[in-house]
Amino acid sequence: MAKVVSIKRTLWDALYLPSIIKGLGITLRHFFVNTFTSREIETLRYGEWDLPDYKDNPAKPEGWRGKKKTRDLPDRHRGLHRLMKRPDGSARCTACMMCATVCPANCIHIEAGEREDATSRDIEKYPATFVIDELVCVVCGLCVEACPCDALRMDSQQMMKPVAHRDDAVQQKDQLMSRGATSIAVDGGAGADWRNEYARLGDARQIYRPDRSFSDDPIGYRIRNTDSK
Amino acid sequence: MTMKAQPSKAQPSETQPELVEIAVDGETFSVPKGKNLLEALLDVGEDVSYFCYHPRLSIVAKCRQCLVGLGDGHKLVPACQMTVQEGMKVRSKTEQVREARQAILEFTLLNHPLDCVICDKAGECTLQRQYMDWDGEASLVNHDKVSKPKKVDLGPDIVLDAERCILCDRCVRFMAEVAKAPQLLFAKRGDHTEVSCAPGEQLDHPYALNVADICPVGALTDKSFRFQSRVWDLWSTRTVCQGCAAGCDMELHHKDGDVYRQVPPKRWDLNLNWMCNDGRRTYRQLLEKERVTHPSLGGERTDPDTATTHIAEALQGLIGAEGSPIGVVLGADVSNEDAYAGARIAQVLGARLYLGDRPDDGKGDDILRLNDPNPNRAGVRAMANKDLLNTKALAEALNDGALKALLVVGDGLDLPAPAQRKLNALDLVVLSTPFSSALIKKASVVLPAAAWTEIDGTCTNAAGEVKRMRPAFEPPSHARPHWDWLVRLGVALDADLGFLDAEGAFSEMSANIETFAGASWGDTIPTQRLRFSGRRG
Amino acid sequence: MAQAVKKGDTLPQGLEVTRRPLGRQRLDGVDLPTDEMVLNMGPAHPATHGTVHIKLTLDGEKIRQADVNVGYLHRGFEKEAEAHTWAEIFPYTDRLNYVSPMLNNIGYALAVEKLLGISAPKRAQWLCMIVGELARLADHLTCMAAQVMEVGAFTPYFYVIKCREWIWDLLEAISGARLTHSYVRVGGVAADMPENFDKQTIDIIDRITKVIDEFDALMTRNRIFMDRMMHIAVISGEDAINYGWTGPCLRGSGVDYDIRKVHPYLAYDEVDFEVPIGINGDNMDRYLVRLEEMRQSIHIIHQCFAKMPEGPVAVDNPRVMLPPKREAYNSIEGMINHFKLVVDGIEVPAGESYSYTEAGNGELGFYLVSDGSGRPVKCRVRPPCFMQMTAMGDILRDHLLADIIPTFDTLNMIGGECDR
Amino acid sequence: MLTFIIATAIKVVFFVVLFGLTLSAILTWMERRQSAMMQDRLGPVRANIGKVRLWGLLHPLADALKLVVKEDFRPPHAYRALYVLAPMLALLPALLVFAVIPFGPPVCIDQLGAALADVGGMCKPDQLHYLQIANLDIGLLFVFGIASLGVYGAVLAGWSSNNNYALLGGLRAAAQMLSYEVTMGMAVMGIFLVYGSLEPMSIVEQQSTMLDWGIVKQPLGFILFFFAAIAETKRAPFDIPEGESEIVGYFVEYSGTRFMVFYLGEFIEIVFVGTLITTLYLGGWQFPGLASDGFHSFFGFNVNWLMPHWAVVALQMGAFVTKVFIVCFFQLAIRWTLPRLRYDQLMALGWKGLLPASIFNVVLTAAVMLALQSVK
Repeated sequence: MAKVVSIKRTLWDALYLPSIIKGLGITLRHFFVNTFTSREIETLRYGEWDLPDYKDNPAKPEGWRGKKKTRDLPDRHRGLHRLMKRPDGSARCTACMMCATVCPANCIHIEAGEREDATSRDIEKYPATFVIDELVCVVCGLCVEACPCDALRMDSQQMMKPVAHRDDAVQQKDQLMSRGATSIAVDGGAGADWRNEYARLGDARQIYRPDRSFSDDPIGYRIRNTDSK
Repeated sequence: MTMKAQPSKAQPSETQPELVEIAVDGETFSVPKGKNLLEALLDVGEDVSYFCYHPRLSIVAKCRQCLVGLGDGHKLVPACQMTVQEGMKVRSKTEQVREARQAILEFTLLNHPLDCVICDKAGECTLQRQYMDWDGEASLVNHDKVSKPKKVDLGPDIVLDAERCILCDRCVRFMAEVAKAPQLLFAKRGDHTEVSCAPGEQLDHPYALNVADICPVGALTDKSFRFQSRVWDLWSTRTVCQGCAAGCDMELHHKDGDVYRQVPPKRWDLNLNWMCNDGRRTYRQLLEKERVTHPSLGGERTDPDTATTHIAEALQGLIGAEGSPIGVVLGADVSNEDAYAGARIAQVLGARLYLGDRPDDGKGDDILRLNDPNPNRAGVRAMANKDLLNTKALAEALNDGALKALLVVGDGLDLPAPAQRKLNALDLVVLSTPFSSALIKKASVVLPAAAWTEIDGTCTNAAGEVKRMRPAFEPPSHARPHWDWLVRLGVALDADLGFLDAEGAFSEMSANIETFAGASWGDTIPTQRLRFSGRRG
Repeated sequence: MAQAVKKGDTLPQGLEVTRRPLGRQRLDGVDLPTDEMVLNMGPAHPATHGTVHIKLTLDGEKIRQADVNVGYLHRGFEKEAEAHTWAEIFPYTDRLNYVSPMLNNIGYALAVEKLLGISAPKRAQWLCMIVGELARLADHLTCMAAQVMEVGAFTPYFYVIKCREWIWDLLEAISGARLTHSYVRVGGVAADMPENFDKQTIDIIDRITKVIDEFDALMTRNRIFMDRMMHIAVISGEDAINYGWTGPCLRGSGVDYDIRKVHPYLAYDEVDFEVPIGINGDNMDRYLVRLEEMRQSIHIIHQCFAKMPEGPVAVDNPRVMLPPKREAYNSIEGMINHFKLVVDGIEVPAGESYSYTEAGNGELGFYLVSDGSGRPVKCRVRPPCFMQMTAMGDILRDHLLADIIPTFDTLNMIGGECDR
Repeated sequence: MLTFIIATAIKVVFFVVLFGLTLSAILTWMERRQSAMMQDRLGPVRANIGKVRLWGLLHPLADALKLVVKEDFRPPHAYRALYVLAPMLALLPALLVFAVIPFGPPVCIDQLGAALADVGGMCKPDQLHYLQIANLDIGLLFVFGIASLGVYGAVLAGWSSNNNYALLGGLRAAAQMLSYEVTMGMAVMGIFLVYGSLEPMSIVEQQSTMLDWGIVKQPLGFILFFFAAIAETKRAPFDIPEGESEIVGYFVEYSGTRFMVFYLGEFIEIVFVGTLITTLYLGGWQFPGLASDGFHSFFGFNVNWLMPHWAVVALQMGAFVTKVFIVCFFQLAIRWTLPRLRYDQLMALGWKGLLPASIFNVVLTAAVMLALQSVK
């Protein structure tokens, strides 16, 4: 059922002044409300909330007004990539190339290496280089979805900072790992009883909110990652 | 010698086999009598899963994946063990069969490690493929996986991951039946069974790398390919092996201008589906030898036009001179088109033609490999059957001082050291080659040529089959095919060779040279990405 | 079926159809003889958002001819899609109509689902409706903000752009990115809505309602605005249909055609909403249609939250949807499944399909051809605003230079979508 | 004579440089900050020297610095002489018209400290100074004469840039300013009739109570004058010569310092319109109820607050500045509220709307004046 929305110009409209006064009323109301209370100003300090002067005095730097001072990033926010770590501190990544394969922008470059000292229970393959060009990245998150090892995540809650040179936007493995936290999802699976294990941990996962993960929470996030920030 | 039109696929046998009628899920098909039921089902387009069956190997029915129902019987039987008989009623699409195959797969996956992330077979793994086709469900079993040795060094080329092995027996049968060197066997029992080398042996047979190909999972993998690249990142080009005169069909797997491996095509009918270890390593020469990338004149880098003009000017006085002082050497590693262009240039120059080849290396065997390491000896020979002089004649001519200028096409010339020294006395030595070699120091002009991975053309194997080579990637810098250089040289000499591309050269050649009459240029098989090239595994 | 309002039809509210013919003379009286001037507007003109080039032949300020050249933002989406799996194309669809990426996501996902012969679970469909209507709100808000800004009223622009920010906050909360969401998947959505999403959304759409009312009061009855918008760039319903117009622009010409009504997809047949139409087919009607559509969208979102069922948000089909991460981490079956879907893509059966949805600007169509491999053989987009741009030169003839930009805005050309 | 020159020079510095230019510089900040407040934004707040930010008040400084050091690009096919001349032509008239604006009451330098009943009577004529650069008795004619020169700046800028967009802008500017000058003149005619003088000081002195203000006596004339004046300054809703979303404007090719001159000229015109409206319609420097010796009545209450002469002068100058500021504020508020008219609508409004209305206003005023005189 259609609803006709057209209007006609009336004599009252043709007088100019009524609508001008009405319009001035609305804009001036905003002006005075914002001048005296700044209630409706929602300017955010994009990219500035980790600057030193802001960190020192988050309450009210001079000249800054507005309701919200920082932007609360949602849990699912896709930020800078990070590489998760094993309990021994090495990268969880096994250079399986799933992220590089699925990446529509081809911004991930991995070269695999072989760990010569690997014992039979270790994973022999590791990324000798793991490079993400954050300028090329389109932040679609498909790489995180494609990672079968919980190695790559975008939940760092950090945004890409502006860089002076393109090279500075290319994140090397150590930079990516510096944001990483220890993930204790078991390499190669938790064992035969993983379903029961998972069910048993269900409650625990409720209590300890899982680390901000866009994808389905894997087993093993029993403790909140504290060494990530 | 007669040239056969390529490719010679499964040739129709002399006598038509007797046909019998079988019914597959109610539909009737005529199949040759006595044929393996699994093969017959595959031939009629039935989707049957299998791991252990291989048409070149004996039947063991170990994997039980090809179960079908027969007649009215409740019990399912492995199709690979049955031969077709008149009136056979096969059930292949029933729920019972599907469930059975799914159950077998669940069982097969029971002890399979979570290794896809690091397994070189992932992406072309039969187990992965069958799981997606036939199963797709989660496992119902809670059971700890059996632990077996990982990263077992079986020999110079092969590494074993025993956990991934699904005990299909293909590798053991291959070594025993094809290689006739039973270096592999099964050790231990039950679910602890694992493939192992025979005591005191290691897997070092010249055909051992085939076990990595026929392994349906990633248990046996190629050491040189280990962790180098994921399979689906590679691009595949169908071309011809240049390792020996056998000229096996093969796929070149490459990425960003680098070859990662060479494997036989996934076709049972082409070179028996095998390739020798040496053949698989042919690409190493691209990595090991130094490439010539720019034309050079007296050791100085120059541009292509200057180089060809210089050659033409230097040759001008010698054309048609007494006793034909110009020699053209056709390396036995160049393509037919290159050789034809060389022969045409020799005609223009009135030059003598020599064949530059390497001696037999004695590595031949009774499977595929031949003694002759020159990949296109037959093709080059066909250019000038009677007038073609051999390397020995060339050495003699050099010793006699009969030659004043020499044009060497290709990297195939293996000149003895004394004759090489004689090259210094020549007015002009032109070398068109992809690789740097000892000869390059003697050459006054060096023309960079495209390597065999970069050219479009044909070559002729020892059996006389004309096979098509296809380019995998662009040649580096100024490198270009030999025939291209020779056409340019022809232009500089005011001579029209009559073609401007490889296909043109081929049609000229098949029109002018009797032995190539009727040979076909071959199908266009584009280079394709393995990721989207169909169902692999 | 859609029917254009005709001249002389009686309509509610005492309105009459007063449509004037296409390309009528805007300036009455005798014109002095003048030379024509060629003016190249764009492709880098500050007011043509989206690079478009309009070659104008001007007689004074009067437009004798306007040739619209599009294609400056051609990125090869359709060709690029052929090199990616079906799932990898979602980030590319985000960049079609970059003002309402969710609607593109939904349109593409529905197209692939149509080809696959599956449909997403109920809850996913309702979620898609919620995020889709939020995206439609964002689209219309942006379009209307631009309209009033281009006629010189800058302040209302900020009021409605602030609303769009709120919507993007919501969409970020549910998808993880403000603009390039990539949220919808073939066979469902990437994740269920986060906690409190419903409360936040209802709170925000209520605030948006207030802002829309304020915007309405500020602009609609303003004499200057009415003069600038009414009887400008008039197109009749018949002409609009012949040009292939869809969406708010077609409805502004009095054609009652909304794909959500005439060919309901998702669960649009289970919600109650009205389709606003205009009468005159001028800029003002297109503006008013969008204004009313926003209110209808808000109405739809309220209903969605009330009616949305519980349940999964993605199909339980291992050949379409990635397994849960816990299975990929812990079981070989899950890992194989995960691997094959990522590497080989969804093996969509060979065939072709055309699927169409109501996007911000009209009918967003995806014509997909599959050969059974993991990627499309052809992925053709029917961009709604492209059809509208084809008519722009004609409906602008004999208008003034200053009418170009407001018309351009009501037609709402989005470069990413139009040029693909 | 020398005293006169020195006094004039001091007045120029105070009224034009310190008042006119400074207020217009502040207006560039105010326009952005006020619009930001109207639009729920923060506006410019970042310019700072060290930690001093002053709510962004340093932005005009930063702006000026930026524009001065920016490359002064001249299009290769521009007509050089006129291209250079145009910005000056745009700025100069705007500055000149400040000459006849009375910024305060006549000041008696001798008696600054005294509380005086009648300055005029007791002050020696050579000690009486007008807070006005030139006390012309045809002051308003001078204003209109000079202000109409401003159109040359826009037209020449548009033409000499050799750019189609600029040309369109110049044409629009010429047509618009010519059209609205007529309305403006006709609207002021009412003021002439009411106050019987062309001398600004005289007009202001006659508006001693709020009931005598021009806005009370000439409400229609005020509205007409206000809108015509906005049109003269080429600001929204009459910013058609600029029309940033259509043609960008007659100064599209200008950059750097030359652009800054156009930019400054626009804001000086706002100040000028503010002073003119204040002078003509809002009682100029008159503080409601303030006589020359203090308050005798304060908003209806009878009081007797006597003040020294300097305090009276300061209060009255303060009143003037405040009034100018308020007018400027409204000009900015209108600019950020209304959409832009179209060229033909602007012409229609000017010739078919405002001009007849202003003629009607003149006739009406004359009739009322006649009637009042005959009553007397």
